[in-house]
Formats: sequence, structure tokens, C-alpha cells
Amino acid sequence: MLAPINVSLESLNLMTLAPMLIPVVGALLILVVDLFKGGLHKSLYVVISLLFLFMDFVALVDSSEIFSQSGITLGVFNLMLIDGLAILSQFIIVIASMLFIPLAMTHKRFHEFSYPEFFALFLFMIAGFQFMVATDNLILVFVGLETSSLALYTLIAMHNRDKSFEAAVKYFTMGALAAGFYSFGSMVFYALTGSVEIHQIAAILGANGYADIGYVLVAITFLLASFAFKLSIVPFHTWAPDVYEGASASMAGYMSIVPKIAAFVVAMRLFEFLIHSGVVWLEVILYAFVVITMTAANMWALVQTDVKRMLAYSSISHAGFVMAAILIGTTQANTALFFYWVLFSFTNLGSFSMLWMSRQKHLPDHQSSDHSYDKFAGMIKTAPVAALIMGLFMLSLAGLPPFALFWGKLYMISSAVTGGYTVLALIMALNSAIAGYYYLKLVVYMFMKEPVMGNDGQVYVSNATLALKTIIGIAAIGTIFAFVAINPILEFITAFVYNSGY
Amino acid sequence: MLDHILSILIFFPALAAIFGFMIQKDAIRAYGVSVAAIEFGLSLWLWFAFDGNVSGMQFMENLPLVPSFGINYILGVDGISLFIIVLAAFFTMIGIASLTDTPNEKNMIITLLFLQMTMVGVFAALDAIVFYVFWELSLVPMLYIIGAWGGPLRIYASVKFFLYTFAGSLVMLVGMLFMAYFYYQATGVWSFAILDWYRLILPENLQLWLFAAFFVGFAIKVPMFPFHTWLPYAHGQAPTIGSVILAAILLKMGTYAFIRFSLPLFPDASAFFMVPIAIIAIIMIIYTAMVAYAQKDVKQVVAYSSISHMGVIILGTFALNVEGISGSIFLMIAHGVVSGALFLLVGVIYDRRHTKMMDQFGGIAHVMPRYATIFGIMLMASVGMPLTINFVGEFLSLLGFYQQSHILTLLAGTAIIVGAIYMLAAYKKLFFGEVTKEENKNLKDVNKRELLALIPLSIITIWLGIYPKPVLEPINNSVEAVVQLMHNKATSDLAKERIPNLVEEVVVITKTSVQEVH
Amino acid sequence: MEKFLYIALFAPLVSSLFAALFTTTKKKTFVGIIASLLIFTAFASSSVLLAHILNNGAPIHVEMMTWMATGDLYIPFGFVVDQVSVTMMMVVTLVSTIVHIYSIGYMDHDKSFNRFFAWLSAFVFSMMILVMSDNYAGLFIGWEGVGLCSWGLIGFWFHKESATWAANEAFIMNRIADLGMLIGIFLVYWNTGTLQYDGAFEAFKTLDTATLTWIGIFLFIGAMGKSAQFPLHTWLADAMEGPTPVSALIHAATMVTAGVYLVIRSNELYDLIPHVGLFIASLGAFVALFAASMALVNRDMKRIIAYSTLSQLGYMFAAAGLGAYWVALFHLMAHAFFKALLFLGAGNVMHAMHDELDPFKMGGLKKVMKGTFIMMTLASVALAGIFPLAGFFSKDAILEAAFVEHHYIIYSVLLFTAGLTAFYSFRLVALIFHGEERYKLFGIHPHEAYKFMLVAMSPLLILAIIAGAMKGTYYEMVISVLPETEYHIHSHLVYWVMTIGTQLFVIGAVVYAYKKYADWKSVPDGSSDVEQSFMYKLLYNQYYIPYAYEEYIVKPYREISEIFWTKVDMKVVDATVDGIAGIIYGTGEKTRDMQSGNLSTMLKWMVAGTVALLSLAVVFGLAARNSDEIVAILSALGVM
Amino acid sequence: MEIGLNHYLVLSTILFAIGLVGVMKRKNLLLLFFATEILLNSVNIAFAAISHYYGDLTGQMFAFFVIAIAASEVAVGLGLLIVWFKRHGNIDLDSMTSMRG
Repeated sequence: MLAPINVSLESLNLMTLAPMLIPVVGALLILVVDLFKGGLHKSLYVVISLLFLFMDFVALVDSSEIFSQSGITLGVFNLMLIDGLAILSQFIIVIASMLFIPLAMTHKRFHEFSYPEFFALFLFMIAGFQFMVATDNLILVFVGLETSSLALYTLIAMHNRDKSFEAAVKYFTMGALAAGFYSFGSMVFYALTGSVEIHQIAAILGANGYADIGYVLVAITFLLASFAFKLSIVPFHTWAPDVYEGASASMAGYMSIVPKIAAFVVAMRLFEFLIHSGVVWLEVILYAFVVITMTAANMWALVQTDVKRMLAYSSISHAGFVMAAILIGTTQANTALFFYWVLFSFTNLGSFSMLWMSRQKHLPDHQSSDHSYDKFAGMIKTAPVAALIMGLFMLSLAGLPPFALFWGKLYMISSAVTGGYTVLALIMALNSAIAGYYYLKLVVYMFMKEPVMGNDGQVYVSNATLALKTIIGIAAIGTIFAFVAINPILEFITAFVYNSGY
Repeated sequence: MLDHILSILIFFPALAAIFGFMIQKDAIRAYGVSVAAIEFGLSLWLWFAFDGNVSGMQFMENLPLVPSFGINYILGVDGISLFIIVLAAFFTMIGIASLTDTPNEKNMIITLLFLQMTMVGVFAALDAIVFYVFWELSLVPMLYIIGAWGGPLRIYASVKFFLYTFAGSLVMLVGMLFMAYFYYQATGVWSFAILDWYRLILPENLQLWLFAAFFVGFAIKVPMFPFHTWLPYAHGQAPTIGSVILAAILLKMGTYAFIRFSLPLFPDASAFFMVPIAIIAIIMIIYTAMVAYAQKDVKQVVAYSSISHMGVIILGTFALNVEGISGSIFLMIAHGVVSGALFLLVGVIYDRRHTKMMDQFGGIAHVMPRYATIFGIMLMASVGMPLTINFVGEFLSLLGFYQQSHILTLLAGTAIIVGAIYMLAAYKKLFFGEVTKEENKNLKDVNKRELLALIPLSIITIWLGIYPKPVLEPINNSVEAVVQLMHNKATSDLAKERIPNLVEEVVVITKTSVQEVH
Repeated sequence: MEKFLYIALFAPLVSSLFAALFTTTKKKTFVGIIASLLIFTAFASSSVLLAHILNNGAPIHVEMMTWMATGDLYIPFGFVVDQVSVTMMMVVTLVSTIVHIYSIGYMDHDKSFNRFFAWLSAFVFSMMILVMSDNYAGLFIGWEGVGLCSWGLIGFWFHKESATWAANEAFIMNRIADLGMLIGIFLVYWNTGTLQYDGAFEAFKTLDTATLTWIGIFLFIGAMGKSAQFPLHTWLADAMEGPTPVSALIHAATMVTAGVYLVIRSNELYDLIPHVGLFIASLGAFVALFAASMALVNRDMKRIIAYSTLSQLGYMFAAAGLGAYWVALFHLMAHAFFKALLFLGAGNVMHAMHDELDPFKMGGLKKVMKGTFIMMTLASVALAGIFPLAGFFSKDAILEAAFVEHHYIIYSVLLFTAGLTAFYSFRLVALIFHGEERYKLFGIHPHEAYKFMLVAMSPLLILAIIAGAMKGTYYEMVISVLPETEYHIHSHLVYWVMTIGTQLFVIGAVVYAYKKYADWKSVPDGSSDVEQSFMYKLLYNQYYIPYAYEEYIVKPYREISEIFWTKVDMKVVDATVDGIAGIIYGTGEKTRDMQSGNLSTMLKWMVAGTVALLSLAVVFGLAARNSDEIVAILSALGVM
Repeated sequence: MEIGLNHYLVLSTILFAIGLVGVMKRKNLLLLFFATEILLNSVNIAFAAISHYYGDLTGQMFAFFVIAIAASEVAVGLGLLIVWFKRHGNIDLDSMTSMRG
């Protein structure tokens, strides 16, 4: 006779699910609306998405208050783990998404936005990311990861160009391989410890003193490979440039921010306890990853001829830079990771939005690709304001003070210094200098070259609408006046990270 | 208003630049000149209100920026920075006023105003990060000025300038972060305030490393041999106004930073590295002077001469005594005035002939006597003729260093010989002989707009050469404080020996003041 | 009295600035007149000061204002008028007044007339600072100032390549010496804590000899440059490219004697280090002979006089080095008068001969240029040291000093040189004024200079004649600041033998010169035996020293500079920077093929990465599991 | 011989390796998808075996999720494949090289 299962609703703590469920509900609503009346204008869906994201945001504010009062919350059979990392990363995810979705309001018509499914998938994807970060259960991480990834592949493909499909296929195939790696790694951990919850794995491994270090390393290898793929760490990065190029500029910008922060949070949960337990191997590997990724991606970015592809490599390099935080593993480093990412998202979103705004339907003869450098030649003469803003984003990406990303770099390098990684700090600094070259290259084209014949500057704003301009304006203001907001953001993040025990 | 005079000095030009976007193209010059004149007036007011007898910081402002990480917006001036700020304001003013007709004049003037913000900011900042912010930010307007209005190689030159300096300063940034970390370890509080750092006594081996990190940043900026090769390109390609500002103010950031950071923070390391740096300085002096002599382009002569003079400044700085450091600060101002003027002068003939090659000229003293005269004054100042501004600085720098090493000073002293060689040779090629080229026969002498810049510079050159006291005295007071601080902080015997203790010599100081009363 | 001091000092400055106002305008005679008047004012004030000094002997010391003060360093603009400086002031202002007036005529046809006066007065001002300063730094101001003016005046005719070259050479060579001077000043400061003469001299007494020696040597290096002593002498002869009044004023009477002045001024220093003094004296004697030998064969009138100047400077240094400072100063003064006269006379001749300088192309000019002839002859007599002209008294005293101090080598060198001096002086006079009128071959019609120029020169003539008579008064005056060294040869017999012997020797040389050159017929073309001889060539080419400088210093400097620029700076230093950038960029370019765009390759990279990690993990895992064994093996091998 | 946990794990690993080789070797997109399925399913075997070994259901749950996700992956993958086939008439990997460098 089976004993009746008695689960009280309070113990489930369903509120922990609220932030994830809101976008799911939103997605369903969009699908339902479409079911009743198809062919509605995209603005409706944009606004619905925004509304739900806003509600999501409110829910997050709510859970952040709960966190600051009562600390880490578990829920739904301890599957959900609402700690500082989860909340912070969800904030980044939701805010970045809110900034992204208005980019659908382009002047020109693009294929993907005419489908309501685009917006539904988008919201599903956000839910997936949120699940991924708000748990330490490897199963749920897997589910969240795949939910979001599958949605993302589709969103990329919906851009409906040859390159988009190619990008989607490449991303998809490699993603599938990465999924295999992930499940294999989880399996080994499960075999070693009998658990798929990270804190339990940590506890059991710690209890037996990492007796089977060889197997632990195998598990780490596969998990590392799968997250290295997601985070585009060299040599697992090969998808990134192609996918960025194939995807629309707005989607590329989004991809450079949101999936990565989700992956970073999981990586922090997974790897930092190992580093702290003295797994030297992982430290060495991560060190190598950080250095190689930063440097190699920078070198490749140097030789690009297309701005978007350059930005793809630059995003890889930035990811490598931030990866250092996981290696260093101090509270300051983890804080720096979020801090950097907040600032990075403003700047990078801004620069990709600028590319998006200049997206042409048809390429003129002199242009070899959508966003080749030539296209921006002499922009200061034909579209000075746009040129200034684009230049601003480039300088910020290069880490020039006082623009947003400088503060991120500052804090990140400082955490390396504080953590005792002096050489790493120097390498990080010098890599920023190398990176300066390719950002500067665009500035050079914009400010110091003569415009190509027949370019009247219209091309740079061909896609502009009020919505796009607003987003770019927000990004620009965020980039310039970051120094005002540094302190509150830093204090907020530090408190959350510290209270989560990282 | 005086409480915030430094902030006003920094941000007024920036604000004005932003408003400048709204100004009609034709009116922009007038606007630029008036803004720069107001700024200059403010800087003079700062000087006027400055108490020359106080050695410490004045007009301090403190505003928390990122208090949790110890970054505060701290400003202040002392005798060391005051005059460079005034000089920056002055040069921006005359630079805009004497600007020749350029394409996109509006962009140029707005850029110059932004540049002014960064320049004043660097010299007024008393927080390492704020300093760094302005330091780096100053690269951008200069990048644009060189890259957009420069010669045929302008893009190469500007990118090289930017990246080289950028790379160096990033290393410096790592050093700063280290410094803050040590401060944190020592006190439990993060702070980037330079005055806080002054209180920190570091173990010597740490000092050496940190000194090296800061050195990379500063040395590239100065630029010191062998990090100097960006400078000839930058000067060679930059438009006149760019070269003027670059030589007059931007290079001084490096040497200023040595005095603001390296010496007081790392007295032992400074003493330790004194000889190697002096040797580099001597190489700068002699080697670049010889390279300057080999140049065919008159602007390159002046560019290399800048490096040579910066060598003397570095030497004076690392004399580690009051005479030398005061001299090097004075020489910074002097070199600013003189090299700025020389670049303006080169610009004058470039505007007329669109070439800077010396073999294209010859004998133009016949057709442009006024120009030749002013050039001659600046030439003499550049070779360190007494009663010109340069001599005071050079004399004091060398005098100061003589206390540390006789042989090295003797070698460095060849500056007055090699300097004369290349300058006189260049002057001879440009001005002496018969007018051989047809194009040169009808060259117009300097016009009013050019005189507007050149006459005040000539006056300053001679005035401060004869009566340097108003500038030298505040410098001296602040430098004495720095030297005393260094002496007190020094831990190694070497440093104690090389850095004089001023307290013992109180008697001497009073004697001096008695003499002064007399 | 201070008022007169300031007038004497600043009148030349006012004059210079006034003339400078007109530099770009056409020739205006009044500029010259006003400048001359102002310089005369300075002369008058100096005379007042001289009278004052002669009357009560109290030096006037003023401190105008602070110049540099930092740390312990305190340098004022301080001026002192004492017996030594007032002598120099008199010499400077007198000669320059005369030269100014003379120049109104001499530069009559020059279009840069006004500029000339600006420079000339500026020179006077610098010279006044030099002699009046009460500290080494102030002296250095004047020191460099006269160098600058000398540059401007040698290169006055800047359209001439040779003139500008000579100007630069003079400036740069002086700079080399100035470095020594500067180092000397630094030494003084760091050892005595002051640069004021009185303070420093006081402190010198407590210093050790080694330090003092270094100070003495470095200061003297400065003096060597300004006074064109070997090996820094070549500029002086080349400096004759400047207008002749400039040569008279700067390169004969005043500036070149600044070095002597410096040694005299620092007599308290050199008294403490007699070995350095001996060196100075020896070098002086050597230069006296060396320069005189070059003057023997030269065929350029101005250069001959320049070498004679050099030679006389050698005399002065010999005296000063031997401690006979007042003798040196006296010779300096006397020399200023007759040498300026000689130069101005030469200027007249040049004017008459349309800038021809070769005396062999002249001859017989006494007929057309009587006044000049008389003046130059008398100046040469004075220069040769024949009784009773000025040169006799001053030069004789030098010889006596050398003799009394038992430096017989120096004495004999100087004595021999006295003969040479007489020879070349009268060789010149004979060639110019006597014999055939060779200039007719070149179609020149000489004429005498303006009368007022001759009148202007006359005070010099008078002084050249009577200066010797002032010796006693002068001695009384200067011994209050200079060491009281009287050189008396104790035996009257020896004294008379010596004096008369010297006179006979000198007169013999004069006669020989006349005999040889008074009836010179033709212009030598370099084919005669004498001209082919080694000695002649050696002397004519100035011992090949300028050639050696050009070949072994100037050219290598130029070549090394070129190499530094093109090879080192561009190919090494800059190429390294670009190379590093190039390597980074090149690596990117080479490795970008990793991104082949082929999905299969991408997957392979991913798998390869995983496999690499895996193998590392296995290696590490095995190593960790068997760490004990590994350590055992390694220690057995002696590695750990 | 009794079949123990290790046998399952070895089988799983062998299958995983086969999948990896397939992923690397296959040029046909469809067969590539098969290879990835092999990868995922090899893990499933291991999960089920370990789950049984520990007497814990978590592994089986994981296996179920993997199956579910593999299924949805196939859906998306095949969708992409069909579009690609429609446009290009092939599903050859080597035809997808428009972006490189």
C-alpha cells in the first residue's frame, strides 16, 4: 500500500516559478491571439512581449526583495534555486530582452517579424534562460539550455536568408554535439556521486576527498566542452562568427549577451567549487582558455573586413576576458563578471543596433558584405550623429574611459590583481590594447576616410524608427553616463553575489 | 565659484563643445575663441587666487564617484600642476585663434575644446582613476585631429599614436590597480586617491615592479627612447594645431605623471632606477638630437628636438632634489611654449608652400624678415640661450642632476651642443643663403592672425626667461614638499642618500628668504 | 652711483631695441646715430663710475632682482662695479662707441644697416652683463649673449654660405666650451652653495685641492672656447666673415677677451691651484706661438690680424696663468685699443679695395690712404711691443713675469713670439701700404674712408700710444682686488739687458719684414719654392686642423646622424614596434583559416578540443593517482 | 558472466565514441543528425544503468528528459534540413561554406 504523498503547497514555494512562468504565459497568449486573428501587425506582439517582460521584471524585483530579506530560497522540490546569481542574471536577461524586442520595429519589413511565432519563441527562450540560471539541478539546466537553444536556432533561421539557414544549421549541429557532451558529463558526475544537484555533487566529492579525481576530470571535461561551446571559448568558438554573420544584427547582438550570461552563471555554479577545492587541472585549463580565447579572438578580429564579423570575434574575446572571473573565483571576480556584463550589454547592444539600423535589403556593388568597413567610410560627413554614437560604442568596447566598458574592465582586472593573478591581469590589459586596433579601424573608417560615391548617409539610418532610435539612445546614454551608475550597480551586485556565497 | 573652479575649468570647454554643435559654421571660430578666452581667463583667475606660499593642494574638490571601490572625483592643484593648466588654456586659446582655414573647421574647434577638457582634467586630477580617465580620453580628440586633418600617412600615424599610448597606459592601469590593492591590504579600505597613496610606504621590491608598470605608461607618453617612434609620425602627419597641442601639453602629461606618481609613491625605486633612467635620458638627448640633425623635413627636426628636450626634463626629474625637479617642471612649461611656437612657425611656411622639406627653402630671411626674427627667438630659446624661458629649466635640471652624477651630467650637458647643431643647421637651411626657388620669392611675411599667436609666445619666452620667479616660486614650494615626502618615505639607504632631507637645511632656507627680503 | 651703473648697463639695451624696431625697414642713418649716442652714454656713465672708483675705491654692488631661486639655489641679477669690472666696462664701452660711429660710415651702403646696429648694441649689452655681473650665472648670461650676438654678426651677411657656416661654427664651438663652463658652475654651486663671487671665493678657501682643480679646469674650458684657445681656435679665423667693425669689436677687443676676464675674475680660485695656472700659462704660450706661426704666411689680411689676436690672447693667458692677473688685464686693455685700431684700419683698406683681402694684391696704398696708413702703422708698432707705445709696457710686463717666476721655457717662447709678431705685423703693413701698386692689375680705384670714421678712430690711436703711461695709476687701482704681484728683476743689469735685447730683437724683426716685403712686386701664384715647402703648406693650411675637424668630426657626425635616423631609428626601433604589431596581425591572418566555414571542420575542432582536454585529464588523473610512485621515480633519478 | 554496471558504462562509452566519429565523418546532414542521436542515446543507456545501480530514479528522469529533448531537436533539425534542401537541393555539409575566415 503506497503511503499517500502529502505535499503542502507552501513547501513548493511556487512563487519561485513566477518569473519563468510569466514569459511562458505571454508566449501562449501570443499564440492564442494569433489563433483567433492572424496577420496582425508586429507592433502588437512587440508590445505584448514588452508587457510580459515588464511583468517578469516586476516579479524579479519582488524576488530580489525576498532574497535580500531571507536569503537563498529553494522551491518546487528544491529544483528551483533563487539566489543572488539567479536574480542578477535574470535581471540582465530580462532587461537585455526588453531592449532587444523593440528592435523588431524596423522601418523596412523583415520576414521574421511578420510571424507571431517569432515573439512566442522569443518569450519561450527567455523562460528557458531563466530556468537555466535559477537552478542547480543539472536536469533542469539541461532542459532550460535546450529550450532556449532550440528556440534560438529557430529565431536565427527565421531571418530567411541563405546565410541565416546556414548559420542555424551550423549552430544547431554543434549545439546538438554540445548537448551530447553535457549529458555525458552529467552522467559521469551522476555515476560518481549519485546526484545531479551541484551542491550535493560538491558535498559528496568533498566528503570523499576527490578520490576518483580521474573520473571527476572526465566529467569536468565534457561539461567544460559543452559550456565552452555556449560561451564560444576557443577552440569551441567556431560557430560564433558564422552565426553572428548569418543572424540579423539585432539577433547577433542579443546572442552576444543573453545566452552567455546564462551559461556563465551555470559555469560559475559548476566550476568554481571545483577550483576552490583545488582542482589544479581545471585552473590550468581555464587559464589557458582565458588567454587563448582573448588573444586568438582578438587576432582574428584584427583581420576581418566585415564589422559584424569583427564584432563577433570581439564578443568571443570579451567572453574570454570575462571567463577569467570564473578562474579567479573570488567574490570580487564574480561581482566583476556581472558588472562587466551589465555594462557590456549596453554597449554591445548599442553597437549591434547601429548595424541593424543600417541594414540594407540589397547590397550595392561596392559592398562585399552587409556591414563591410567600406560602408562606413566617411560617415562623419554624411551622418555625423550616427557616426559619433557608433564611435562612442567602439571606444567603449575598446575600454576607453569613462565609457561603460572601461569600468567593467577596470573592476575585472582589479579582481585579477587582487586574486593574485598578476600575469593574467597584464595579459588582459595588453589584449585590450590589441583589441583597440580593430575598434579603432571602424572609427578610422568613419571619421577619417572619404565617403564612397553616392553614399548620402541615408543608408546608415535606412532602418531607423523611433523605437530603434530610442533603444540606441538608451544604450548611448548608458554608455556615456555609466560612471554615475557604477556605484549603485556595483553595490547591488556585490551584495547579491556575496550573499549567495560566491 | 572658486571652490569649484577646477571643475569649471575642466567641464566648461566640454559643455561649450557640446553647445558648439548648434553653432552655425561661419560663427564657430568666434565661438571657439571666446570660449577658449573665457577658459584662459578662468585659468588666470585660478593662478591669481592660488596661494604661492602653500606647498600643498589647493582648490580641492572631493565628490564620491564609486565609493565602494574607492574611486572619488578628487581635484586639486599645487605649484606643479597649476602652470601646466594655465599653459593648456593658453595654448588652446591661441591655437584656435591662429587656426588657419581648415576644412570642417567646426569639427576641429569642437574637438579642440574636448581636448582641452581632457588636458585640464589630467593635471587637476588627484584620483588615479580620474587621472586615468582624462589621460586616456585625451587620446581620442588627438586621434581625430591627426587622422582627419593630417598628411598622407595620417591614418597610420594616428592609429600608431593611439595604440602605442593606449597599450602603455593599460599596463599603467594594472599598476594603479595594484597600488589600490596594497592600499586596501594596508588599511582595509579601497582608495585611488593619490594623496592617500602618498601615505603608503611600500617594500622596495614591490616598488620596483610598480615603478616599472607606471614607467611603461609614462615613458611611452613622454616619449622616452626606445618608445619614441610614434612621435615623429604623429608630428609629421598632424596638422599644425595638432602638433602644437601635442608638443606643448600632451607630452607633458608623461613627465608630470612621473613627478605626481612615480617619485612620491616609489622613492626607493626612483632612487634605484635613477641611473638607468638617466642613461635613457642621455640617449634621448644625444641620439635624438643626432637623428634630428639628419632630418630633411623641418617639422621632423622640431619633433625630434622635442624628444631631446624631454630627455632633459626626465633627467631633471630624476635628480630627485629640489633644484632638478623644479627645473624639470619649469622646463615642461618652457618646452611647451617654445616647441609650441616652433610648430606654429613651421605651420606658417607650410601654409604658404605646402611643403616642409628644408631643401625647398633657403634664404627666406630675405623675404620674411619678421618670420625669421620670431623663428630666431624661438630657435635661441630652444637651444637654451640664457634669458629665454628654456634656459632656466635646462640649467636647473642639469644643475640638479649634477649633484647625483658628474659624468652623466657632463654627457647630458651635450644637449646644449647637439641642440645647437641641429637647430642652427635647420635655421641655416631655411633662412640663410640666397633665395633660389622661384616660389619663395614672393612669400608673404607673417600675417596678423599668426602674429596673434606668435607675439604672446615670444613675450612669454623672454619674460619668463628674465623673471621666472612668479612661476618658479610656487613650483619650488610644492617641489620641496614632494622631496621632503620622498625623503621621509624612503627606506633604502641608497634612496636616503640620494634624496636630500630638507628639514635639516632649514637654516639655509631662511638665509635664502633673508636674501630675498634684502 | 647706482644710477650710472644702470645707465651704463641698459643704454646699450635701449639702443639695441630701438634699432631692432627698424630692422625690417629701409636704411635709416639716424638709427646709427642714436645707437652711437646711447652707447656713448654708456661710455660716459662708465667714465663716471671709473672716476668714482679711482676716487674712493669703494666698489658698487647692486642687486636688481631675483632671477632664479629654487631649493637652496638663489641667483639674483646682481651687478658689481669694482676695479676689474670698471676697467672692462671702460674698454668695452669705449671701443664699442668708436665702432658704432665707425660703422655708420662702414655700413653706409648696406641695406641691413639698421639690423646691424641692433645686433651690435645687443652685443654691447651682453658684454656689459658679462663684465658687470656679480655671480657666475650672470656671467654666463653675458657669456651666451655675446655668443649669440657673435653668431648674428658673423652671419650678418647671411646670403653668403661661408658667413653662415662660420657663424654656426663659432656658435657650436663656443657651445662645446660653454658646457665646460656650465659644469664648472655646477661644481661651484654644489661645493660652495652659491654662485656669488664673494661667497664662492670665500668658500673656495675651505675646499680641497682636487675639487678646486676640477672647478678651475672646467671654468677654463669655458674660457678656452670664448677666447679661442687651442684646440677650439678655428672659429676665430673663420669669424672674419663678419663685417670688419664686428671683427674689431667682438673678435679682437672685447668678446674674445672674456675668457681672460673670467680667469682674472676667478683669480682667488686660480691662486689656490697654481698647477692649473701653470697649465693655463703653458697653453697660452703655446697658442701665442702657434697662432703667430699661422699668421706668418697667411694671405688674408683679416685672418692675419685674427691670428695675431689669438696670439695676444695667448699672452694674456700666460700672464694670468702665472698669477700676474693685473698684467693680463692691462695687456687686455692695451690690446683692445691697438687691435681695434688695426682692425678698423683694415676695414678702411677693405672698403677701399672693394672687399679684397689678399695683401699681395694691394701695395702702395700709403699714397691714397694716408690717415689709415699712419694709424695702422702705429697700431702695428704698438702690437709689436716697441717702446714707447702701449704694447711695450704690457707685453714687457708679461715677459718679466714669466722670467721672474722662473718659467724660462714660457719666457723664451713668448719672447720668440714677440719677434714673430713684429714680423707678421709689418709684413702686412709693408704689403698693404708700401711697394708697387699691385691693385692696379685688378682695376681697383682705392679711396680713403670718410673723415668722421678716421676721427672716430683717433681716440684709439691716442690710447694705443699713451696707454703705457697709465700703467702706474692703473696698477694702484686694480691691486685692491687683484693680487699685488710686482715683478721686479732684482738685478738692474739683467733688466736692462733684457728690455733692450727684446727691443732690438723686435725691431730687427720689423726691419726684416720691411726688407722682405716693402718692395714686393708680384702676386704670388703658389709656384715659388717657399710656397712649395712643407712648412709653408703646413702653416698656410693652419696645421690642417680645420681639415681634420671637417674630416674626422663634422663628417662622421653627419654620417652617424644619418645612420641613426635611417638605420637605427627607422630600421630597428620603429621596425620593432611595427614588427610586433605585424606579428600579431600576421598570426591572425595565418590562423584565420581555422575558420574554414565548413561545418565538418568545426565539429572536428570541437571534438579535437574535447579530446585534448580529455587526454590532459587522463594524464593528470593518472599522475594524481600515482603521484607517490612518480615522486619515487623522480627522486631515484635525482630530479627532485 | 554477469552483466554489471561497468559493462553498461563501457557500452555507453563505445556508443558515444561511435557517435563522435560519426559527427566528425558524416558529410550528409541527415546522417549527422543520426550520429548526434547516437550520442544522446548512449548517455541514456548509462543513465538508466546507473539509476538502477543506485536504486535512484533521478537517472531515469534524466534519461527521459534527454529523450524528450532529442525528439524536439530532431523536429527543429529536420525543419532546418528541409528548408535547406528546398533551397539548395542537397543536404551536403560541404555546400554550407558561404561564411568563412
